[in-house]
Amino acid sequence: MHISEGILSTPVWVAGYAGAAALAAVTMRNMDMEEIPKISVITAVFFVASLIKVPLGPASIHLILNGLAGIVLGWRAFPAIMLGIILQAIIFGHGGITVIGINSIMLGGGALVAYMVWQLRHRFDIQRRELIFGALAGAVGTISSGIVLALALVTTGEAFNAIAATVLAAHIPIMFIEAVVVGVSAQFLSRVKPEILAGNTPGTGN
Amino acid sequence: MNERIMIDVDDISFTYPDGHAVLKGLSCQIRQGEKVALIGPNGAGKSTFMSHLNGVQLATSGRVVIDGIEVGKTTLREVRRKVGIVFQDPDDQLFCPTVFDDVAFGPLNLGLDKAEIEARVKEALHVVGLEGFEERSSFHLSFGERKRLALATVLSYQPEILVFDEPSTNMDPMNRRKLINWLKASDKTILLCTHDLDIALEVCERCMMLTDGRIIADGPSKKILYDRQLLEENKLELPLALMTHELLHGILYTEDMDDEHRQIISKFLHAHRHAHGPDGHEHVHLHVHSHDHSHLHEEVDEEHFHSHPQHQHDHGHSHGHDTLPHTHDDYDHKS
Amino acid sequence: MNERIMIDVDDISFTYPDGHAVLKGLSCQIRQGEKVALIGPNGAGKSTFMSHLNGVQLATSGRVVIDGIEVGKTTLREVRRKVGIVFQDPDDQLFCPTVFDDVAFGPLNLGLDKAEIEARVKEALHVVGLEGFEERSSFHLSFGERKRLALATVLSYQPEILVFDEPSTNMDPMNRRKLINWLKASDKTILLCTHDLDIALEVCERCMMLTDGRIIADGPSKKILYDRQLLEENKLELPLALMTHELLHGILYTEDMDDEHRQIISKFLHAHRHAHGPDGHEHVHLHVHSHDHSHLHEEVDEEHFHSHPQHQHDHGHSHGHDTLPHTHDDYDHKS
Amino acid sequence: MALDIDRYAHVGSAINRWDARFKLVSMGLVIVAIALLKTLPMALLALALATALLRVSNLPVKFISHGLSFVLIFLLPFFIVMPLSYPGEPAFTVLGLGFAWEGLRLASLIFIKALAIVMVSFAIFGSSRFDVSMLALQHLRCPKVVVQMLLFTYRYTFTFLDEMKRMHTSMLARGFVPRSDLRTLQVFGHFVGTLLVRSFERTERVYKAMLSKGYQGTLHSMVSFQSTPADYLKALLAIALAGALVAGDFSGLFSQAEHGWF
Repeated sequence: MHISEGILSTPVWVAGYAGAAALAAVTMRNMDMEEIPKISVITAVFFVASLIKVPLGPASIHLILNGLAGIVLGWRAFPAIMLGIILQAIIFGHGGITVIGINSIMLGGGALVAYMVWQLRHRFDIQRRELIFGALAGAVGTISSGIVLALALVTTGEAFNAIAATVLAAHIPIMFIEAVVVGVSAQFLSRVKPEILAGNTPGTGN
Repeated sequence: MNERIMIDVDDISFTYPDGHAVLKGLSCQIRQGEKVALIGPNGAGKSTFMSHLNGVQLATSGRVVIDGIEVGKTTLREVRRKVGIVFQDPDDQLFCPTVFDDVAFGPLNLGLDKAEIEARVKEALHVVGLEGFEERSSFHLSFGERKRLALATVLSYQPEILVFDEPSTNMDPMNRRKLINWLKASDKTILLCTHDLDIALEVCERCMMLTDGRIIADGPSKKILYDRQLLEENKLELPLALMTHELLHGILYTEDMDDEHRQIISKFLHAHRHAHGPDGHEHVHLHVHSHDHSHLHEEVDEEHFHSHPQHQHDHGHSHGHDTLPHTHDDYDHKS
Repeated sequence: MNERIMIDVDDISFTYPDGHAVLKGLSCQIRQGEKVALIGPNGAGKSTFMSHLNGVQLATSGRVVIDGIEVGKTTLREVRRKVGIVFQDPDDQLFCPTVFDDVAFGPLNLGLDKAEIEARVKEALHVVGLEGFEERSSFHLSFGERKRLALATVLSYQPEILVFDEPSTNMDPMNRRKLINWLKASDKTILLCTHDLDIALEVCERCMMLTDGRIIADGPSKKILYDRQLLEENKLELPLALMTHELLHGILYTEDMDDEHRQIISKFLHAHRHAHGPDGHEHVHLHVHSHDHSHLHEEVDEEHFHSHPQHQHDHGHSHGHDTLPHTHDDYDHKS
Repeated sequence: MALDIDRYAHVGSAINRWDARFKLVSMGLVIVAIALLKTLPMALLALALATALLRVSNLPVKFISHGLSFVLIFLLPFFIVMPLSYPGEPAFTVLGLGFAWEGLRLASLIFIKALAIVMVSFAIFGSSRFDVSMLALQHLRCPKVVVQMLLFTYRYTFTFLDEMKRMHTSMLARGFVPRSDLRTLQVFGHFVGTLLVRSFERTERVYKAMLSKGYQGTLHSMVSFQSTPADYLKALLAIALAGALVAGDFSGLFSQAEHGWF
């Protein structure tokens, strides 16, 4: 899910760039040498995984997985997703050059929210904690992105209200799909390779 | 030899949309119970050919018939049920949380009932010697174990035809030996795509050479794999077993030795090849020791020291290209 | 033998923070120009040991000295300049946008000037036969090409010590042969970690066996690699070259043959091992043909048919474990 | 899926020979100019310019049209929703919904602008090797860390795409058919998890290999840029065109949307 080129008004996409730059600066703080290749390589996986198509009735949709990025990369999910969006704009012409900022906020912001939800799991001592909170993170990541997208459209002009509503509605089935996939992945990772998950101890970033 | 034709490939070609042709009129037939090695240099089209056998790729022209069923969009389910492919890298085939789930993946896709699935998983794990590993995660297994597990995930599917892509790659010698024993003992129809010509020589009676999208030679392994000229033209190397044998001949003629002795030794090395050559005795050594090696996890025993006798080859001390006894060539160079 | 000690490992141990011990008091010395094979079962600690040689991992106790420099946090730059590691999977080592950039990566990190870097890149690509590939992306190369490129990225760094992790894995026989020729001709200090015992036998005069975090055997390759008991205890298999030789002996005693002839043949096979055994002649065959094989891209020539003479082994037709001539055991079982 | 945007970067053209730094800056301004447009005639003019640019770049038509098809798919819904939901007085009604010409105009405007921008970005990035474009960005003060990460990510995308394809093939080979059901989602969940674990293990090996070759946190490159008068000239021309587009748009010659943009 992303906003295409040409839709948003100039103030909105410019503000998107400003906001994304600020978020990137904050989330990339204290990045050490070791993280550079590691984040890049994991970003490549998310980029590739987002090409997976899941059948949805007669059509099929691509996975978003920004919630999972939050779970795995913590705050670093934001720069990672921004990299993915830049690459997507350059390689496919998906999204577009002017909307890199707003698309990063939309998906990367969703990932940050998902990470915060994921971190809440430490307060609960329940069975299948990773599955449940992974699913919540997946759902929250998707729906937050949908809300940012709708807001960007609405602020662009009232002519886009109907589109915004449609887009938001379309995020609901996607939210369920993401919840299941991300929840299952989170549970799988916690079993097989727990060190890959961000913030395994409460309160730490990545 | 059983007359039921399990794999019937009739003049298939495959060209990518960008115009790159990989298969260029390839034909072959494999009968039930045959064990066939498919050799050829990198980039010859071996992987593409394999993907045609179960319809993961569909031929641009020509047809592939698996046990009487023509491979096509409507027959994919049936065909994939019959053909099991064990890929080179086990990690490409293991993506479930537990060993049990990985082995049950195929049977689940077949829609079998729970009891049947459990029975099949149990059996497949037994064959590869991984009983008791059900609840483990494949990520925590050693490479050799993962390689065996990958085989189990295909066996549980109970295909009649097994296709292997480089089964011995990265295996330590002990696991390689176990695999060879299992392959030799299996009664399935087996196609073995490999660079490991020694495994081809040991397991398969028949060998096909694929080069540049075509089968350019097809015949008894001990013919094809001893044909130095053919192998070298196709960037392959003589099997080690044979190289050693040749070497002895080379030495025979450089050592300081009287002629009578030389003759005796030469005769021995020579006789030895012909005793197991195309005169009827050829399968004796292949089968005599393979009675109960159906389990990969068996300890390696003395058996493997008997496995090479029919592979020896004699052409004197010359290292030229024209030393093969072409007089009884019963295979055809199609190139 | 040169007396300069390039690798001096003194009783190192390595334990992960979680308590898992991988190296448990490992010691060895390697002299300049030596070619040493490091063999051992999967999980024995080979990779961890390799990472200690250039300080990618630092020992929990004990010390590693590379050409007189003790490996430690302050000497990492110097040490890494001396030790080049060629890892198993080329995709782990090729991370730059173009072939040129990958090969220039090491020299660039050394802060060399532009002309020098270009010269080194050119030379390294020439050695592996990839001239003209400079502007290509590594991910568009074939596996064999990538494997050679990975070697070039280390060569351009001009380390004095080369460490290889499974260099022949996944290579087709032709590329494997080219690699062997190159390794044999190289005058660098080489440590070869491999499961491919035939390559170990052919390239390295000396062989160390690593098991469970310790070196349990260290000596001439033809001793270690012919020690069936040692190999089997460590889940390895006799090299194929040797197996074939043994087999001939087996046949010698099953064939219908008069005793005199048998004796002559047996003597030949036996003599043949001893002529190249530890009595002084041992290196003749290794070096005589390796004068100009410094380029991996050379066509394979007849030379490889001469490469096995010193590897033959004679211990009669018995398949037991006690047939090795332990009388001149000049290596030590440390286990 | 073809991921290498620079696979025709070797095709010689005036765009290809243009110093990537100048190309990025001046073409970036052209993109911004197009994004600012609010009138249909100027947007059409921009589209014509973009088409001309692609002709000059000599990139194969098939390569470009494949890339553009994505834009088309994403923007088609706008042609239906916008006219039917445009606020204000509809021109007529269809199936009980008001149809506004203004909405159709707005949808067309969006579509044309998007197409033009994507075409220009194809001309920029399709005509230089990817790493050269990225290093040009670095010369233009884009943070080094970001450029380095983009290069690594791009490179490993190909490795993982291959890995994913092989895994997918092995799933199909064992009879897996994706459906709209829970099991399919579970399988994909495990699939993605496996990809992540494998990549995580790979990151460790990659980092080790980098350290072994003396990596200290920066990626050095030997690519150097040299500008010629022609580079300046091309840049000036591009900036002039961008200025002309914006000026024409603001001149008030053409009508603007009432409710679309401020």
